[in-house]
Amino acid sequence: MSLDLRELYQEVILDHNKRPRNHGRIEGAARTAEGHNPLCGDNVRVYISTEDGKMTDVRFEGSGCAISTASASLMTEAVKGKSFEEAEAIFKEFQQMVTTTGEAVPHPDLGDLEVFAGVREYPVRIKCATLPWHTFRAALQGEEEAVSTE
Amino acid sequence: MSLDLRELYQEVILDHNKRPRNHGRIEGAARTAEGHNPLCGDNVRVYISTEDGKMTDVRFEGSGCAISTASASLMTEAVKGKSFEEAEAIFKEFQQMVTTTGEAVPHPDLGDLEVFAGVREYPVRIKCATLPWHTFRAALQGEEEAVSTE
Amino acid sequence: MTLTVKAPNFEVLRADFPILETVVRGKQLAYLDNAATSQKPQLVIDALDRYWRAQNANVHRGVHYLSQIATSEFDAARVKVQTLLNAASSKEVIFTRGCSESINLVATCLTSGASAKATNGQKTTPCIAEGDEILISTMEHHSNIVPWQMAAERVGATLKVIPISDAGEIDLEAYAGLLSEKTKLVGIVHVSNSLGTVNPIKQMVEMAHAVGALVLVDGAQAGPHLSIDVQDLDADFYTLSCHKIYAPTGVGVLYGKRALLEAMPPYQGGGDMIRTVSFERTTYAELPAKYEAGTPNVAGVIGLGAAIDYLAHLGRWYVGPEKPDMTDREALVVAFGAIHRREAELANEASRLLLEIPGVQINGSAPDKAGIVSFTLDCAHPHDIGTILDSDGIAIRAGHHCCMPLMNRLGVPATARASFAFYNTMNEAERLASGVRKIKEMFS
Amino acid sequence: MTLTVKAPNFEVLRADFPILETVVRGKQLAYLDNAATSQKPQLVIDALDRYWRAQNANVHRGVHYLSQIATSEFDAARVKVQTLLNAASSKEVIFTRGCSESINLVATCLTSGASAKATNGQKTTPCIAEGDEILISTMEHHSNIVPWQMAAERVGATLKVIPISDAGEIDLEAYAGLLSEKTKLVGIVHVSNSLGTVNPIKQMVEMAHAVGALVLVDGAQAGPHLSIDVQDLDADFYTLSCHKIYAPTGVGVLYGKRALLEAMPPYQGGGDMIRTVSFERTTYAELPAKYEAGTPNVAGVIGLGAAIDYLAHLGRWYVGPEKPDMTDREALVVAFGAIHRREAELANEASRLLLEIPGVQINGSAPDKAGIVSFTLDCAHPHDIGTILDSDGIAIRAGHHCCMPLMNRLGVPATARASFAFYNTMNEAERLASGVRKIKEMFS
Ligand SMILES: Cc1ncc(COP(=O)(O)O)c(C=O)c1O
Ligand SMILES: Cc1ncc(COP(=O)(O)O)c(C=O)c1O
Ligand code: FES
Ligand code: FES
Repeated sequence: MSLDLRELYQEVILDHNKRPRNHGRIEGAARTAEGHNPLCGDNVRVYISTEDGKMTDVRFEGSGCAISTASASLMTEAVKGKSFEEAEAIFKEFQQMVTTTGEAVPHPDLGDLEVFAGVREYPVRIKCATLPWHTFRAALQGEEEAVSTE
Repeated sequence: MSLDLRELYQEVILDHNKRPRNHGRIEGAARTAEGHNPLCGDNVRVYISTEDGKMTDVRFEGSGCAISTASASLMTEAVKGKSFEEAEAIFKEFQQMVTTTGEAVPHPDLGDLEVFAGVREYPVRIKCATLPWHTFRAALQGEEEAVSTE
Repeated sequence: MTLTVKAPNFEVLRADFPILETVVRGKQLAYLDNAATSQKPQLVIDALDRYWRAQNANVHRGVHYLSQIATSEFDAARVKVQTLLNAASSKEVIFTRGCSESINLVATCLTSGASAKATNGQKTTPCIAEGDEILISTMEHHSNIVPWQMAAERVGATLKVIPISDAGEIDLEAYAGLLSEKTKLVGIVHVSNSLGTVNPIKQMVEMAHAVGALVLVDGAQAGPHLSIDVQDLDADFYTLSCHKIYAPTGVGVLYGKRALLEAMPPYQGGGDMIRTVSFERTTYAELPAKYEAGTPNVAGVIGLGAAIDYLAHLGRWYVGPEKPDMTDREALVVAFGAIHRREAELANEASRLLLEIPGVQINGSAPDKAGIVSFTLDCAHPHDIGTILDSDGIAIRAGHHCCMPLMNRLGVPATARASFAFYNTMNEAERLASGVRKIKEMFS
Repeated sequence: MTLTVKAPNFEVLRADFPILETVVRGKQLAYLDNAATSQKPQLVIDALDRYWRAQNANVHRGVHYLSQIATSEFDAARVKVQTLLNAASSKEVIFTRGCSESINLVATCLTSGASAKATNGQKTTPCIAEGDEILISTMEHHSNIVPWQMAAERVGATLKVIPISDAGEIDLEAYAGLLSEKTKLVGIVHVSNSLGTVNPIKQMVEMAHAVGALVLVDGAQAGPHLSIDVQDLDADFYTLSCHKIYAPTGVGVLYGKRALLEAMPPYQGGGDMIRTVSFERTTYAELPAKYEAGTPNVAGVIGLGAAIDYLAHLGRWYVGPEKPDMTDREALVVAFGAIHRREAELANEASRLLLEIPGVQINGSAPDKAGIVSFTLDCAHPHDIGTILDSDGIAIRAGHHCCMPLMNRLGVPATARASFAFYNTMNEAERLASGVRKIKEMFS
């Protein structure tokens, strides 16, 4: 297998794909939204519980590839306990990391999320990584309709 | 001007184009039909008077190129006084002459109509030469609708 | 036609397809995405190049040299398609933008009752109206579903669906039960792009005709792999996707029985499809021009002609010098016989090797299949399979293959699909399987 | 942008067009049929060749290498068209089969009220209904007449016709008089393919908008010759025939304002234009996919991208090394400014020389004309002129040019038409005139 590919499918990703964290629904969640990737037809639903402006619980459900599943799993871990603004800042940096071409730069603030740095070499898979995030933001903004990554 | 072209636009053709014979309508003609060349939009109408199974008068009207005008003019001369069967035989030979590719063979039976032999080198112009003939035959067969060369 | 010769080695034909030399991330390309689009032989590439350098002009009504060459090449291509399909007349061959447009044309013209008046004084116009039924199958491509949904909605007709078995075959009993005098049209795919199933078209047409229904056969996936005889099938409409038949993109074919095409109202309006235009009254041209509004894809159609030439060459090469006076039709029949066998060999071997891997499931197990192997792996999503195989130079497709209702029926969101052409090799089938085996290990 | 350089010699550009070397019946080809279709520069031919040899795959949703290359080249071409037209978004650029299909798409979607329900929950759908009026002009091409006739008939709307002056210009007073609140759509050609007239689109759009009508501009003949700015024109729809813009056959463009394209119902159904399909309910994709059912003409669109690159190169070449950092849009504006001037020069000279021949009449004498010279000769039919010029290697078109109502207005059954591109020469204009002079002698 090529080196590139090892960059994409890092152990952390394979692990979160196999055993996704925070997988499942939150009954009566404060906020929820569904996201859809038109390129493949996959869906993800994100649930958020809040208390005092902090997200006390974030979970997801849906069908997707390893990249989107691991991204959802790692996202829920990253944003749990954070405020909306903090989550937004993480999203911004994450998105920048996976969409910026050119020389790779380190993103230490992203913690485990940095494993998705390799996605930028796979343009058609970028939406896999960002789908959970777009859905998460839609839930925060209380959008009713399913969002799509386009 | 190329030799080929002189073959197409023979003096006889240019002459019949400039001064078409039997041009005009026959009021109360026994038979008439209109023909249409979809490639250029030109039209011709043929009128036939008959007596005792012979065509006593054949005339034409319409707008067309030099080839179709001369063909109509020479056709009316060729079929006047003939029976339907005789006209049909002339048509058959004429059509064969203008559509057969390969080595040219003489068509002495066609008389003046032989000047159209050059048309076979110009596939898009063959319909110009045959339009009057198709219209003539439609008139003989009493077809109501305008015929087209297609 | 029976063959007396030993089958020649198909691998020598690879040299005719320059793109097969491509190296992807250091590995030789194994192009197993032929159901999406086929690669083009040098003969087609050369025909296109020659066209742009020495023949390009608008066709029809042009009196000048280039226009005459372009027109005669264009018209010749129509006759070649007639031969390919064994149509009764080249006037029954309509060039469209693609298979999808061909189907839309029929769906629209059969439901545009209002415009029917405008046709050249036709008395009876075939028409689907309120209360009528349209039958399609569960395994249709979106291109043979959505146009009928839109048409049904337009006129208030009902769309009904022929179920399929677990093996991916049409349930003929259910089909018989669904057919009734209300059925005005059956839309059925000849070869499924997701399952590879070859449907029993001739029988299905017969059954439909018995209740007076018309049949449109979506031949997008049959065109590249089977020898088609529309007269024998007695199909009313047959559609082709030419970029899948080794020809350029941007060309489709609609075959329709002459009487039907003559009776139907026109589709798009514009240049070339008219006889006379005035603001008071417009009359339409005869077939095939009636359905070809505007400048056609001249180069694409000429490229299609070259692709058919290539297939006829292939037939002659396959037979060898024994039958020097084969007709083009005979050569094409031989070619597709050989292609179908070769592709089945490749696909069967790929299936066999894949099934040795625990967790692999193959979708579609009809006995007569075209060279399509659709599969899933328990631990990896089809797109992950696609990406990882790509890094080994193996090109497959992952997704719903424009067959969402079928995916629903199969109970999967998507599949991975390897689709073979005659220029593929056993080695490529092996590379596919060993790639999938590695993924299995990686994801378990 | 003002040019400070002396105009470079356009004749050197001939070397970019290999077909111009053609020898016809012993004479060098003089290709004066550019309004029918343009010739292709080497850059475009090479892009196509490269595509078939190294990039060919189906676009969208493919995870493999070739599919990614094809998709990114395809998407890049859409952005190039956006630049060509100065559209606000590349989502407003829809690829079709040709200009005729683009117009049919709009005419159909604006009159398919019934299907409007099917769109993604849109509230207001622009729609032409019974009693409404559609305005077109006397100088329209059949492709901008027949679709509206069919649409008007479908819904019971009325088609009205804007008259033209003897010089071949829109009668703006009559236009003002025809516009009313009943007018829902104005269909107007930007540059007449028979007369060469450049219509005052911006003003006409303003007048139409004042009564709430939409405007579709048929840009088939403007695309190759003028720099177009759809935002400045404020056109609601703008259509291109790409084979006339030095690009391959089988590609057209429909530009539409985003809000309109989003509100209109879909046109053809099939693969790629959907979001989800089920037998109960289908939802449609976002722009531009919504209007691009089925596999697009991938190679053709990529060739179009190369043609636009060529035009931008031409602009840079014209300016010379002085402005190294011109944007593509700026380069295109320069290119078309230069092309328009060059073609007008050629056409003016041809007109001048032709008018010296007794019996020649030129149709269309608007002051601002594109490089089109439509003429008749008193003693010879246009097709005879065409055939005889062809024997001298001069390619022109003869006929009604898909403008029968205009021919009626001019009182001629047909005309001979010489149409110039920037790669034509003064010598070719002279050869045209001396050929016509010989015909005059021969036929008198
Ligand atoms: C003014 C005008 N409109 C429309 C068209 C139709 O374009 P196409 O044949 O490419 O569909 C043409 C070209 O033939 C044209 O000149
Ligand atoms: C079975 C089937 N039908 C229809 C189509 C549509 O063909 P096209 O995309 O060429 O219009 C395809 C190909 O994608 C297909 O596989
Ligand atoms: S492939 Fe569907 S989300 Fe990744
Ligand atoms: S060109 Fe019209 S009949 Fe000859």
